[in-house]
Order: sequence, then C-alpha cells, then structure tokens
Amino acid sequence: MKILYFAWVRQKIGYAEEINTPPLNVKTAEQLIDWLIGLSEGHAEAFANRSTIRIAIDQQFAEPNDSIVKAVEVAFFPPVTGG
Amino acid sequence: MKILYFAWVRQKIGYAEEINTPPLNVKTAEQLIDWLIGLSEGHAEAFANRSTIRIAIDQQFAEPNDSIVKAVEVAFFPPVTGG
Amino acid sequence: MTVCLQEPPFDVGLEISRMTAERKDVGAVASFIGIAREDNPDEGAEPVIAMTLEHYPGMTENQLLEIELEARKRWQLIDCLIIHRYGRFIPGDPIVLVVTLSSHRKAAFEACEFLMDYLKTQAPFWKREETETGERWVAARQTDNDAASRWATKT
Amino acid sequence: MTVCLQEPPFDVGLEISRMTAERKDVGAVASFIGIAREDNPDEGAEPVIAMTLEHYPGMTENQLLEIELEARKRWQLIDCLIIHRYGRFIPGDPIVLVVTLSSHRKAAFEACEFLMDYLKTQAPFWKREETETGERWVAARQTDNDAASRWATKT
Repeated sequence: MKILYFAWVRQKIGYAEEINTPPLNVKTAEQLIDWLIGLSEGHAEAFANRSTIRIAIDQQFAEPNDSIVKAVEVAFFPPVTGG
Repeated sequence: MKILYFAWVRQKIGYAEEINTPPLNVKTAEQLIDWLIGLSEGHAEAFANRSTIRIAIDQQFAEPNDSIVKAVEVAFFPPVTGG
Repeated sequence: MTVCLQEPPFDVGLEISRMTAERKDVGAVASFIGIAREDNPDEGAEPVIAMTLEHYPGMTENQLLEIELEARKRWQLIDCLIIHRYGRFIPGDPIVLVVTLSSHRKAAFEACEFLMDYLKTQAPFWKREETETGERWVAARQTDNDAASRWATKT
Repeated sequence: MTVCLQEPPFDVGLEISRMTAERKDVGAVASFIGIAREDNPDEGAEPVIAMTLEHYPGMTENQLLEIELEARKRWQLIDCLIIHRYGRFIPGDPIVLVVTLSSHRKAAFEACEFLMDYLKTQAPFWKREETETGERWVAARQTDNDAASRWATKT
C-alpha cells in the first residue's frame, strides 16, 4: 500500500510517501493511523490531533471508518486551503 | 419645461423632446400625463396604459404623485431593459 | 472607481490588468460580461439579427454613478468598474462589463451581482430587437425586478 | 468544458475570447480570479512575502473534473473553465481563474460562485506562506466551509 502525506503532515513525518504493508487486522483508515503512529516519533506527532487530519482513499475523500482493505493509495493531509 | 420621451413612448408620440408650458393647475407627473394626452393622438396612444409608463423628474426616477412644479425636465418611458 | 457609458467595445483583460496592476491587497476579482444573444426564449425562438440600445443621456451617467456608490457603501471594495455600451449590436457583441475587486471573494461576488441586478432595473436603457419579421421593444423581465428586490432587504 | 492544473500564468482576456468566439447563444459570462495577497488579516498583519501552493497530483485533477461536472449538473452552462495554478507566488500573482458561460446571468453567477466555494473546500491544495519571521501553513477558514455548505441544501 502506498501512503502519501501532504503539507504539515508531510513535514512532520519527514517524507512525502512510503510503501508499507500494515497487518491484516488494520481494516479502516482510523486503524491505519493507530498503526502508523507506532512507526516513528514523526508519525506520532503528525497524527497527534486527529480531528485536523483529512483522509483520501484512492484519491477520494474518505472518513476514518472507511475501509482500506482494497486500497492501493491512502493519503493523509490537513484541511485543504486552495483557491 | 422640457419633456422627454424614450423607446416606444417616443415612437408613439413621434418625437423625442418637446418644450411645453402646462397650465398652472398641472402640479404632478400624473396631472402632466392627463394634460399631455390632449395634445395629440400620439400622446393619447403613448399614455393609454399608464401602468407601463415610468417617470423621471430632473433625471431622477419619480412616482405619478410627485410634484413637477419646480421641474426643469420630465421624462416618460417604458420600464428599463438594459444590462 | 470608474463608470463609462460608451459606444466602442471594451477589453476585459486590459481592464482587469489595469485595475490589479501594482496592487498587493486584492484577493478577489469578480467580473461579469453581458453579451447580445441571438435568441430570446421569452418571446419565442425567432432569431435576433441585431439589437439597438437606447439610453437617456445625462440620467444614465448619473444612475451608473449612483449604483456604483451604493455598491461601495454596501461592500468593502478595493475598486470597481462599470462599462455600459449603447448603440447597435449583433449577437455575440459584449454590451456591459462589471468588475469588482476586494480582499475576499464574497464581497467581490455579491457586489458584482448587485451591480448587474441594479443596472438591469435602475439604469435608463431600452433594447429594441431586429428580427426577420420586424422590430420590437424588449419587455422588462419580472425576474430582473425580483433579482433587484433581493437586495432591498439588506439595506 | 475545461479544467487546467498548471504552473504558468493565465490570460483571462484570452480565455474569455476563446470561450465566446463565434457564439451567438451566450448572454452572460461570469468570471473570478483569485490573487495572492500580501496581508492575511486572519493571522495578524505580518506581510506575506510569498506563498507556495502544494497539491496532490492525480487527485487534484480528478477533483477539479468532479467539481466542474457537479456545476454542469446543477446549472445550464454553455461552457465553463477552471484554471488552478500551483507553485510559488508573490502577492499580486493570479492563482485561480473560473469562467462560466450561460444564457442568463443568474446561472453564470451562481455556478461561478459555487465552483470557487467548492475549489476552496474540495480540491487538495495547501498554502504555505513566507513572512519575515518564517513560514507557516495557512489554516482552513470556517467561512470557506460555511460558504461551501450553502450549496449542499440545493442538491
């Protein structure tokens, strides 16, 4: 699974992208965050305040409870500020 | 007093402008219309349906009851359709 | 803050460039161009060959200035521009341009829409359309009155 | 119907000319340009020297297309254009252009405002501002969410 980070989430983690295979019991975006937090201090810091994190699964906006079981690409980022 | 006509009001009357001195008892725009109607068939036709006539007194939109006693210029025209 | 009543065409890109040049405080530019159309669905499908826009010299300029002043009272505008043409137009010819500049988009959008709604109902212009079967004065649209009266409650 | 995600600047006059050329059915062209500003009143008066717009390649293009499709579903648009730039900008640089063409102004205005509200909340862009004292990510604005949620009830 490809995991992407943007904006300050990317900066806190220290890189923009990682390829990772979470354990089989990681089935939702929320559970993926729980698991990512254990990977590094940067991950823990990036996800410290979860209410500020937005999620995209295969390039579609998603909710914490949405399944990532069949996902190819999951992205985490702050609320968008374009336009 | 200068009296101006625009759009189909002008066409029905046959000219765009006239200088006229209505009698002293003509005090409002409505009374001016009553008096103008007697001037020609064209005037009568132009003012036949008064609800479709808009009025400007000295280049400000006005109501039928507004005074024309001190007016220099009174204009009659259909509802505007610009933009 | 400019209002122009003119016969010649305008250049929207040039006008916006002029208004925004050297500025660092503008976040939002809203603009509207009104264009002469071939069809008038309100009066059936008979194609319009050309239209002539008659106006009330003197009063028109005053009304444009008043409408613009009213917009500047209601919204925080950095700048605004109204160009209204008169004369004869064929379908595709631009007739009116409104541009509003503000820090944020809400003010720019609202002021631009307000200006157009007020131009439609408060500026003394009259449209005469030419079709194959003759000429006709365009009737005022109730939807234009409704659009303009939306803003009355906000005074 | 075009969406562009690009680094180079755009020419609003040229884009509008292209879209309206040879057409006789367009009565209304609404447009909006979003420009980088020097000040950010939400975060105090410290001047912004530059800003960088980061985006999510792939998803951004998809979202622009979806937003544009949604606008075309909701309003009768003859054409519409979204150009969104990314990269580094200084105050005064145009960042986003939205143009909507319709027969009547109501659809053009509403669709243009809808597109901007949705771009602000649905397109994966993030702004980082540079000031004399350092850099900071711009926080999402509640007013942008409120603006976008206005349209939800109209679905």
